[in-house]
Amino acid sequence: MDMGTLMFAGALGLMLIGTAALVLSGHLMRMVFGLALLESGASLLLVLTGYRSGASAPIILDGVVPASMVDPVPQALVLTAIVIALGVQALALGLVLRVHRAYGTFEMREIRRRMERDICDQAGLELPSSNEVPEPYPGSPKPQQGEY
Amino acid sequence: MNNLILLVVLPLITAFLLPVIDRFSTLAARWSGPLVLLITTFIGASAWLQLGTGAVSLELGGFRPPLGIVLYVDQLALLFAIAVSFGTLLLWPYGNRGGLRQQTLTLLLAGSGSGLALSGDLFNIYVFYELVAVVSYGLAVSLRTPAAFAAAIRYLIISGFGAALSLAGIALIYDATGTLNLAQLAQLAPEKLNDLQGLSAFVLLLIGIGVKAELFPVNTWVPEIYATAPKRVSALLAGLVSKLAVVVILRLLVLIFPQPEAHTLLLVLGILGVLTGELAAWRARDLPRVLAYSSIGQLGIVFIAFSVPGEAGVFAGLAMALHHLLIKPALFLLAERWDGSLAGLTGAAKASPLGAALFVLFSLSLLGIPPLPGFWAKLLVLTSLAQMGAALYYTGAVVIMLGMVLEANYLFRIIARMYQKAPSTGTPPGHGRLDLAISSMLGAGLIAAVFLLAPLADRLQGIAAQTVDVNQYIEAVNPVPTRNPI
Amino acid sequence: MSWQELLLELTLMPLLAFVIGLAMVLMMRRIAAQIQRRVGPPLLQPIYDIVKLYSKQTQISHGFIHELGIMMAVGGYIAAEALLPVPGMDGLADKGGLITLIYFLMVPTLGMALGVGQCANPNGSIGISRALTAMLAYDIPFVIVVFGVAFHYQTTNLAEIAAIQQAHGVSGWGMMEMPLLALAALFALQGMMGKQPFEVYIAPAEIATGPMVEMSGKFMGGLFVMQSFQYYTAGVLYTILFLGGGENWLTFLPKIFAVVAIPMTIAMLFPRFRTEDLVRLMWKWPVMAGLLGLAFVMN
Amino acid sequence: MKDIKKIEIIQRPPPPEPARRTNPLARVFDELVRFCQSRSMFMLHYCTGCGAIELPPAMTSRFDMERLGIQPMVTPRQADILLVTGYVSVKTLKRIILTYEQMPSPKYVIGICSCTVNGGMYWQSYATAKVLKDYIPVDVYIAGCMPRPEAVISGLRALMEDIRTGRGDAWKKYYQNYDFYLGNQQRLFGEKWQTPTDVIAEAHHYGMMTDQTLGEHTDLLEQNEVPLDALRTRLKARTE
Amino acid sequence: MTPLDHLLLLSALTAVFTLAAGNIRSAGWIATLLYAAQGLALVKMWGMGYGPEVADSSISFQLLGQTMHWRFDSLSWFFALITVGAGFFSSWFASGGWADHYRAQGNSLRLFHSALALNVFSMLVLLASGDLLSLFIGWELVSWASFLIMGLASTRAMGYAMRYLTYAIAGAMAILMGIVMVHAQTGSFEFAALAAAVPGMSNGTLWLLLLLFGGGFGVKMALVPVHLWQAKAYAETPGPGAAFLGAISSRMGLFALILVIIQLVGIGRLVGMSIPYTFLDARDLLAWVAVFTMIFPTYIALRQHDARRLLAWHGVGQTGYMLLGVVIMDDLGSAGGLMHVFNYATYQAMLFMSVSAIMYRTGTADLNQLGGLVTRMPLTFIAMLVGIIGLAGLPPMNGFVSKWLIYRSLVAEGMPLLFVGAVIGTLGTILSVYKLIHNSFLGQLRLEHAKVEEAPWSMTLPMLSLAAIVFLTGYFPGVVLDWISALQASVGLPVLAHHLGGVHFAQGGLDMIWINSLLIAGIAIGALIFYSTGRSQRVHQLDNYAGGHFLSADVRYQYSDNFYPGLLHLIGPWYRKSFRWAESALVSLTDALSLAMQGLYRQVQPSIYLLITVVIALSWVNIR
Repeated sequence: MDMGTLMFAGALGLMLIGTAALVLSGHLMRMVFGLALLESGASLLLVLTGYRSGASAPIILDGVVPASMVDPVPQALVLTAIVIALGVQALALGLVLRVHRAYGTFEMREIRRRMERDICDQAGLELPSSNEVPEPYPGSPKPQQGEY
Repeated sequence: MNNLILLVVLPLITAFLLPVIDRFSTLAARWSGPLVLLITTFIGASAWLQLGTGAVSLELGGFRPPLGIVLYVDQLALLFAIAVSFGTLLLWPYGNRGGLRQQTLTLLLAGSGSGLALSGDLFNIYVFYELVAVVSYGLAVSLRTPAAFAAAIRYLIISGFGAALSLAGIALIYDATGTLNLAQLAQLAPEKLNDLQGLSAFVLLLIGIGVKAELFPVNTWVPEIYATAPKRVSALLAGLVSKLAVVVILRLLVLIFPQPEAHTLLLVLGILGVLTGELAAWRARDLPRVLAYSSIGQLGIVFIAFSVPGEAGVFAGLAMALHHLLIKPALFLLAERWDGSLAGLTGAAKASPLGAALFVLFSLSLLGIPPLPGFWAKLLVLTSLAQMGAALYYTGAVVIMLGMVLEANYLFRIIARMYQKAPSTGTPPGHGRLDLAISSMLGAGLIAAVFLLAPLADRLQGIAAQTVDVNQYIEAVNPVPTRNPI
Repeated sequence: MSWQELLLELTLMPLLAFVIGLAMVLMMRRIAAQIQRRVGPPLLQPIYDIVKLYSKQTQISHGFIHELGIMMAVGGYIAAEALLPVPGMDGLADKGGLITLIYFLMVPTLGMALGVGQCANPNGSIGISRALTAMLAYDIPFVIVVFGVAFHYQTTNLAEIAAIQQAHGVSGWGMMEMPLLALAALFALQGMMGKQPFEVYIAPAEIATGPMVEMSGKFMGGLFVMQSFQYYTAGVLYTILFLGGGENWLTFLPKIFAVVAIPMTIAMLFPRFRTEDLVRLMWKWPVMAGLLGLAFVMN
Repeated sequence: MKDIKKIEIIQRPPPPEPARRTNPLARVFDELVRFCQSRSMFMLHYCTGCGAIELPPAMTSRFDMERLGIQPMVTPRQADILLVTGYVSVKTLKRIILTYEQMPSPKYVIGICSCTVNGGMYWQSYATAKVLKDYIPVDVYIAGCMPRPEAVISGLRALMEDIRTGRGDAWKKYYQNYDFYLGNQQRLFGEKWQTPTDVIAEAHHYGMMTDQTLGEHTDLLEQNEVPLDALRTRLKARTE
Repeated sequence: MTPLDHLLLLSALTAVFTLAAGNIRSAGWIATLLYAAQGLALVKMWGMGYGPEVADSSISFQLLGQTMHWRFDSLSWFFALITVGAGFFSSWFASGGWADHYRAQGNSLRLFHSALALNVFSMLVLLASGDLLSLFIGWELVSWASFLIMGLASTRAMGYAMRYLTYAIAGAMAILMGIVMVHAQTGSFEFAALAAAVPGMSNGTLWLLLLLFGGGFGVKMALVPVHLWQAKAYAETPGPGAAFLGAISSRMGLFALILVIIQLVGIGRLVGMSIPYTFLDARDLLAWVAVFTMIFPTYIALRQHDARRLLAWHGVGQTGYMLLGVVIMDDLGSAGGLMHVFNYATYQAMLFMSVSAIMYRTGTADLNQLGGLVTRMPLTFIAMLVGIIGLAGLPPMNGFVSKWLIYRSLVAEGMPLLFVGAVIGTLGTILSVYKLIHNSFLGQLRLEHAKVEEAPWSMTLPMLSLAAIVFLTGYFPGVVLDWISALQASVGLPVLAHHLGGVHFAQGGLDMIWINSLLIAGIAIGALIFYSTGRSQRVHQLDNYAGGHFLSADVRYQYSDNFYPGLLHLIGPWYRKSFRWAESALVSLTDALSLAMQGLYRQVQPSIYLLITVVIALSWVNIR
């Protein structure tokens, strides 16, 4: 197993771990961390696409082009991606903070529930329940006995 | 023509300068945003007139493609760029609603949105897409309620997940082709991306970008955000942002991934989107969520349309998308004061007759009632689906129709309520003057479209033809023949 | 046919029908009396009754519709007689055939129903409700029969139906060719004539003769007249459909009297059916017989 | 059975000669009508008391009324003769009067059993009307307790004869002497007594008004009259 | 400007006028005049009623490579005549006293009049459609115009209108699907293209088209599985609106059905399409649908105690006769079915008008709370009497002629079960129309209705004019049969040989002039006999034999509720409400699905779907 494959596997592994954190955890902070891992993994994957086994860094010194060099473009790209990811993570942490301040919990289930209740309260509605049957049309009178 | 870069740059710069301007003059800060948007709209419009039916590519910084950053300007891109400028102008937070932050974010949205529409490069698309995403998180929390924050973080998680996946998809593409320039990709795609890797990349990109495009099933954020964000923001997200994502998907589909599997995937997800969206809307109990679910359904129709390969599908899908672009913001603006429970809307027509009438008009067009434009768009979708003849496409058509039946039921349930006699407990509120004015404007546009149907249809067909013309794209960009960088 | 002849026929046909109908009423009462071991009414009793009723001093009317109902009841039958061909006289049989006649016969029913309604007597209304239900019951087997006959002879013209049967002698009679239909028709006939066991709509002790409860004097007289027309019509119609019509009056009269005599004889042997039992019975056996007969006719 | 037809008809004095009509045909016609009326009598047997038990034998195969043209009818509208069979309680009398007034003229009343003649064995009773003819005009009484079917048939034949000869006109008395009958009725039933049939209007209608028709009792009726319903036919007929 | 342009322009003008000035006092009268003008414009196209003329409209649209155009032929002309006539009489009825009454109840007259005008206009547009696309546009316009007029009266009415809307949209979708399929097959929306493509289509395709078009048009006609919406929606429509809708609205479905299925697909093809594993074919299917449409709604009508609902349910039932007649497709039957369209329009409008006249005066249409009105509203009574005789299909009214034609052709074609089914329907009709007239006009007059007066002339005159039409076209059916034979020729059906009084038919024809004269003479003789003897004396209604009981005015003794107890005791359990159950089951299913979908969108873990989708999609593309 050469280095490239290993790193490729590592990138995928990072993504998998991140995904697992995102999906399996109900904790908001863990989800944000999972997201960070995921993005790192994706960035690594992108960088790896430029990787050539045994190649040198793409630095052209004195006009001498190395015989084999890694693709410089993904490296340039990944810088941007990392910056963006950083920004998103910062924003995410900020939001998490806000949410925790408001609801006092990191649990997704609880947050979801509280949010739904807030939305319903604001609209002046009861929480949704399967007991409630909507009228198929407004003012539809209940059919009486014998009426067809 | 070259000043089209201003469409992207000007709003971005202004956005960053806004706090500075605000230091000197609050008034100037308040009006500089609309002014910039007006200018960009004007620039876009003049470019539209200049462009005709051609297509050009703008190279930034003097680098030639494929390495240089390229703005590709054809009718489709320009149309949506103008729509972004004009749309944000219409939905600008006038009257200093939400303060400076809102204005900044809106300007950022305008800039990044234009960039998204105009980009001719996959990575730029990614960048602008992330920018749009970040801006929309910011906009979504502008009410700063706990629920808004909670919804936004949920939105962020799912969107970030999608973005990371699309980044992985980009990596796969780059791995296969060694380039991210769309034109070059279009050249290389038939030989290099017509395999499992290419399709996997498409799946990752589709799902990733689909988050913004309200693609099923990565749209669970939609009802939450639209219920907690201000309706102006919902209008922006549902009207503009989703369409930009749709355009990106369309570009990818047309240029890089013409495989039947890609189309099938889109079709299946579109069908499921229509089904779930319309069905969920049937039981929704407040207007914002009705509109949110309905928006999911409508975008499902757009995806179904795009799943038809060739010009017909693009034509139909574009018509649907543009129609939705026109209607949804207007409906959301009407929902600004009507955001309570549906039961609270009883007698609303008395309080705001014009608003109610506009609501009826938009609902009718949304349903596709002839001779309103919505009908023709839907007719195009259906005929193109029927032309395909395959069972799955027929299923799509049937599902669209079922969706219409459901939609008719729930929309007119609301309308019936509005026109009932008001309860004694108090009438629902009327509309803000500005919301009403903008909605009326859009409504007038809709009605004008009825009378200009034939020229509009011809133009749109031209756009569709241009969009599917891959060679024109390649020629316009004219990238340097591919060269193995290693 | 000249118009004088036609006019003569049109005058004669209802008159004959009336006279024969009176005889049939008498026969009915005599048969009933014989079965009950009584003497029965004298020969001219039907005429006595009608004259007496028309000569009553008090003629109680509940309004114009009450009167109109009687006019329709009598007039409808008078008109219907012109559509029933009898030996030597076809009348207007070719202007409207069997189907028209069936509908014509509903006009008196409707007229009477209207008149009774105007009386505002609940007993009368109950009677009409039952009578209409009974009509629904017996008309279904009857229309099956009508369809079968019309289809079999490929015409709805009653005169032609009779002529086709006569052309083949007794074996050509409808009764021979379509025995099941003839049986079903007999059932329906019993109901149409409102005889026991199908006379719950009159039910004297319960609803005081139902539709007739407010009919006095000439109103009742009109109904007596109508009744004689009704018996005549039923007899002639059945004879035309199944018994070869009338070659001449000598054979025709026995046939129609025989037809009417059968329900009378049956009538006195049975108690009364309730409305729902009546409907159930009519929709079961005669309909089955009729459909079976129809199946034979159709193939 | 043949014997029954030979029952002797009770001889009664000859009827007064009716006033001669100028048209001989009309007289023949009147005769015919009267004959038909006498040969076709629909009877309403109001089974007030025990006498009713004798009617079924009179109708069925043993005596067979139908051979005389007599048929039972169940509504007063169709009936010509009213059979009051037995004692008449006050409550029943109200119905009898109502029924009688609803019968179309010419109409005849037969009182069967002694009770209708003078109260019979109930003459001491507080609840029976003793003499039927005080309340409605009676054509024929058939006395007995109870009279046998032969007697009933015989009474009916007597009535037939009366009708045929034109003597059976007791019904006219009711119109002509309405005040008298009404007075008796009011005495029994109270001042509020009222039937739905407008006898006075009918008397007008048939031209049978005499000075005996109206009187203090009819005045009383008019005073106490409750408008029965909104249809104004009653008042209209009276003012004609 | 072609004559058709004049007609459409006038109709549009009516709509515009009522929208602009519908609130002024004389708006109804002016609108009535405008409808009369539309009638004149139709008369200008008289040639179509008697021959194969066709009038094109100068309006046409080019869109998406398709041309939409409008034109009139004999078929359209016949239906347009009924439409404009119904509009005229309804508007007349709605002009005088009714309008004041309606306004006084707090309703908008402008809305009503403009809804009516829009209905007429949209129907004319539909009738003029020259290709499938314009047909669909017209179809939708009609649906929405009907929705408007149905829902404008009350919340309750809106509820039923919503139900209609759901059905109508579903039907429209079926039609759209059919049109789209035709387009996929032929690449065109032209009628001619469809007609040309039909011979080449496989039976399967044609079945699909038949079901789609038939189902879609059937919704408007309220054919049996989809009949539930109509009666209640029509019943709650304001009086003249109900008269209009009842007269013509659901006949648009028949028009479209004739146009597409009969004219374009053709009978030969229909008979050739057999239903697998049975001995039935497509025509039999349509005929049986028609027969069930006659029977079920008619017997549902029998149980109604609201006069409007009773009539409206009959409206559903009578549609079955029209469809049955048309799908027999011989000369007699199709003429009968088409004539029934005309006849039915005349008397149904009149019946609805008379019921709304009753409502106008008494404030109720509940048959258990009326009675004895004949002495108070004799003219209205006459209208209703003529109407029910027509509806029941008895001579001498025109309803008899059309039913006779249908029965006669069933006999001639040898279709016994259909015949019996049709008769069962007719008998049910007789039963329930008698209940209608008995419970409202006959019987005991209630104390509170003692002072009721006859409806004003603005209401009685239109009714009586319609009554005259019903009677005269019954007397001289040839007048209508002329138009119908032109129609038959233009649609491609066998043409009926007829004369002024009826039809020539070798095996037993019909001559209504003789029949009616005979009936009238008979009744005249009856009257002569009746009036030759003693003068009758009018007694009031309480002078009535009730077993010796004293009746009094404050006691209700009218026999009205559960009018046919014996029958219903027997057949009552047969009313299983199956369709209703199916409908509510569908709603429940939708509800459950909707709930499930909302649950889907309420997922706690936002990214799980994304993961699942990616995994599934990736595995799917990789497996392929």
